[in-house]
Amino acid sequence: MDNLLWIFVSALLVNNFVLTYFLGLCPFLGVSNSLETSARLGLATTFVMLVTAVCAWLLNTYILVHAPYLRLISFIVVIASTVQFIEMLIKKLSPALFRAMGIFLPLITTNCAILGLAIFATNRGYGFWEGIVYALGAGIGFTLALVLLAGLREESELSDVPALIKGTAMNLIIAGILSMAFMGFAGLFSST
Amino acid sequence: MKENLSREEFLKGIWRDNPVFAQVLGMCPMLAVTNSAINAVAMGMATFFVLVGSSFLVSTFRHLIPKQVRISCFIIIIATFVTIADYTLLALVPKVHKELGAFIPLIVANCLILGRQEAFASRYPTKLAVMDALGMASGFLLALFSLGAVREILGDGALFGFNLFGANFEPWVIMILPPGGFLTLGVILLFFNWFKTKKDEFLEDVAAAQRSEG
Amino acid sequence: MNAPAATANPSSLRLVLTLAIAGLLSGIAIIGIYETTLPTITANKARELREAVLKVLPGVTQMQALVHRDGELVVVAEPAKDEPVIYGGHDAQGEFVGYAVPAAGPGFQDTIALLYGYRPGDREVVGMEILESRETPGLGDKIYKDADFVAEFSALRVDPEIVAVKKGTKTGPNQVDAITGATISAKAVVRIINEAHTEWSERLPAPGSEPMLEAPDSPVDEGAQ
Amino acid sequence: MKKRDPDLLLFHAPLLRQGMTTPSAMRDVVWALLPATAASLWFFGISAVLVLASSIAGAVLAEWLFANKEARGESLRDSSGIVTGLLLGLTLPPGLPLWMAFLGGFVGICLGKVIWGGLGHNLFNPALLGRAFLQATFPIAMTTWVPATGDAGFFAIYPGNLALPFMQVSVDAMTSATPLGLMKFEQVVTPLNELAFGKINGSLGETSGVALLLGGVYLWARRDLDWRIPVSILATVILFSACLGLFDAERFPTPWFSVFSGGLLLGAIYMATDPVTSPVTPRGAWIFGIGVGVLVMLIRVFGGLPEGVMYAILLMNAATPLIDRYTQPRVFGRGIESP
Repeated sequence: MDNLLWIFVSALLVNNFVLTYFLGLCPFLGVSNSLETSARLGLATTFVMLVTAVCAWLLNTYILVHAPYLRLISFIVVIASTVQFIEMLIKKLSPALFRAMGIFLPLITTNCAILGLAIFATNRGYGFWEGIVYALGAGIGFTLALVLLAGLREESELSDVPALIKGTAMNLIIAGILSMAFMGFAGLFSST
Repeated sequence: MKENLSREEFLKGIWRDNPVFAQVLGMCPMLAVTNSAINAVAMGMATFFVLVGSSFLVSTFRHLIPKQVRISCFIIIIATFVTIADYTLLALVPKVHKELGAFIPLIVANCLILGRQEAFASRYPTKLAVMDALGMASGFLLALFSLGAVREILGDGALFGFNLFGANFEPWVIMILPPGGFLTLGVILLFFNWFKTKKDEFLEDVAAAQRSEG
Repeated sequence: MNAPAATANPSSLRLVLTLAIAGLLSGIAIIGIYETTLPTITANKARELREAVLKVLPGVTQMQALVHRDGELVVVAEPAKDEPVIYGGHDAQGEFVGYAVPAAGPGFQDTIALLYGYRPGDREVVGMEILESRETPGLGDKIYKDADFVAEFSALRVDPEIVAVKKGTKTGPNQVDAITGATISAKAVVRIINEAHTEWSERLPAPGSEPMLEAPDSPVDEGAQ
Repeated sequence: MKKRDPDLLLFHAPLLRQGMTTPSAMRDVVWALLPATAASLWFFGISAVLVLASSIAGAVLAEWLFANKEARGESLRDSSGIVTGLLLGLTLPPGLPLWMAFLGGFVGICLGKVIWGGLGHNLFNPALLGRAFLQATFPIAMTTWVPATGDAGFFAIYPGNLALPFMQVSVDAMTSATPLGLMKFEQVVTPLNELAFGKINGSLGETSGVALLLGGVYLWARRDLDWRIPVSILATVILFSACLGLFDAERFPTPWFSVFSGGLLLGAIYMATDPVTSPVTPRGAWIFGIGVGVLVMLIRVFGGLPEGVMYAILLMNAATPLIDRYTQPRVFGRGIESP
């Protein structure tokens, strides 16, 4: 229905998960205080998003048509077990990658952006490829927002930010500014 | 003594340990729907129901749940309550449900709820756990309401849909857009910080005065 | 602190059993609420759809769902999942009036979903209702809040195609006055209708041979489902 | 407190050559903006004076209210509040209600400077933040372009200017589209000489390309600006338009149209070059400029808005810490892959 380019750009920039849906803020406010951490967390999240999109499509096509009421529970179970499985897999295959990504994987389970992706893709009735592209856009958009915010935040911590604002209030205001700047992307590729 | 304790558990959630203002918890899926007071309150009520319900169950059955699978059990309980809230809202107030849309199922991912189960409900007797949940949920509802009210008043010139400033008011559209959510919460936190600093200063002054007298 | 009372090493049987019981109870609760609310939810949805169809097709009092199968338009009670469906609207006497076509596409901010009424005899769009949109408050949301703009779609020729023009420069019966400051949103609505029209026009039967009303309403009975 | 090695500090901008002070650099910018300001007075009359004065007043008031007691005199004297207010004013539509211009200046300083701890620490251009806030807050007023007063004379005030605080404009303004709007929505091309010399619809400062260029040359001669940034922005825009022109000359704007229309020159010369919010290394400056150019064209040609200079610069401001970090000559030295 919608073309793939638009789905991608829309999830990446126009309707960025962090900056317009407020999803996945917990990692931004709580976890990522450095650029490198944010980039890694973002990549790990993107990866899990891709896997989740495939799982959600499978669930939607084969199981949830018969039992729509199990949607939420089955999504949560699938996400939690996927993360667990990926964790084991990475640990076995590439200990280096595990060290780099490992500690973030459990955190991703509670990241609302993942569950949000599964639910949004379902509500929009995306098919297999649409779901994959949507997940890719959302994941990269999440990473982009997180990395930009982390860069700004690192820099702001070095300047004389007034004590009252320092901390969460400052981070939220930076996010607000970035969200304002992203408004410029509205309508991108919607008419092609 | 017991009475005081449970009142204490209730009150701390509303102001001192307010989940949003003091602990900055559980707002990620919620900010998106605070663009009007009615949406914010609906979301707050749904969260209220889920938090109080699951705290009650978790605390009642806390001796039966083995430690190793406690998180999974909590999530199953929470998800059940969320599904119930979702279908109830869809049946009773379809208009509000349409506005909140995909954000109701996301209550599951609210770290506040899981956090209360792990930190409180699974350790304390039912009565205290319910008081704690009631307090936290009310504090959360209050926070969502104040956000929603500020955003609707400035962004639409209205509160709960009632026009406040007459037809000629120029609405501040940004307030109902995503950046307005971030900025409003940022500014509210700023005031909360400011208030706390003032209060601490005041207490210190009082303490200093007492010391010098004593 | 009251630590959870579970013993240090419960058997794995106990772990599995706990989870199974929790799952079972949760399943029962969920199915319970689902079964209880389902009739209300279905009724709400049906009423909403019906209201929208009646709005975009003036004069219509009865409707039926139509899908395109094996080269012809057939009446169905329950369309299959993912199957595109349109609605045939009939007046109180059961005479065919027009189609209500749901369509969606990218707008300025996000997907816009709408329903439009189409009378194949006149080749005209006779009504339009936005079902879902997240367009900018104050600007893009005029596509449904601005009565003048919505009224543009009450007698609009679809040939050769609908065109949005700058406000005040409308000359032909196939033209729509766009919204000042929200050109993209207005054009998106037009484009969505054009695309849906192209897609459906070849599937529709010749005017006059539309599917008959299969289950006429018992004497006009508003609201009852 | 400060965690890093002092040698690595790159945020004590504005980085100035010896012998220069912040007030003198700021004064240079005001001088450089004189031709453009004069042009705006010529085309839009007394309304231009009022809008500019309101936004400057808003900016200076915020600066004064929130400055530390010790720094209060200083921050006013370095006239950066005036520069912010003037730049903001030049990006506003001439018929904008004055209270909105005032609010824009106020918010611009608050979001752009106060919360970061004052001049030299901010990561976003304050004037553009003020404008972005206004654009998001009052989208209708900010896209209502009144035509140049012309025959009505210098003292004719646009009715929109006089709206009461917090109230809407009650009269229907005579509106018209900017050249970019005409291009995007109606495929009407404005002739180049009108773009270059003025009397086109648009914000106060963007009406005359030549006046803006004059100021730019002055700033360059005084060495107040990093020439790499405007040059790379303009070159990118020209190349991008030329490439698009190869595909479909009818549909896409010509390179010169792209350069002289909208706020590109104003943004490229006066805002993107703000030393505090742009990268410090030469290589960083090139990347920054190319980024702005690409984003501007992306938003103008493929986006929903007719103009994207403001968003492009703000977005690249946001990326500046990253650019700085990865264009440092091997200090952090771990060759982390750029995300």
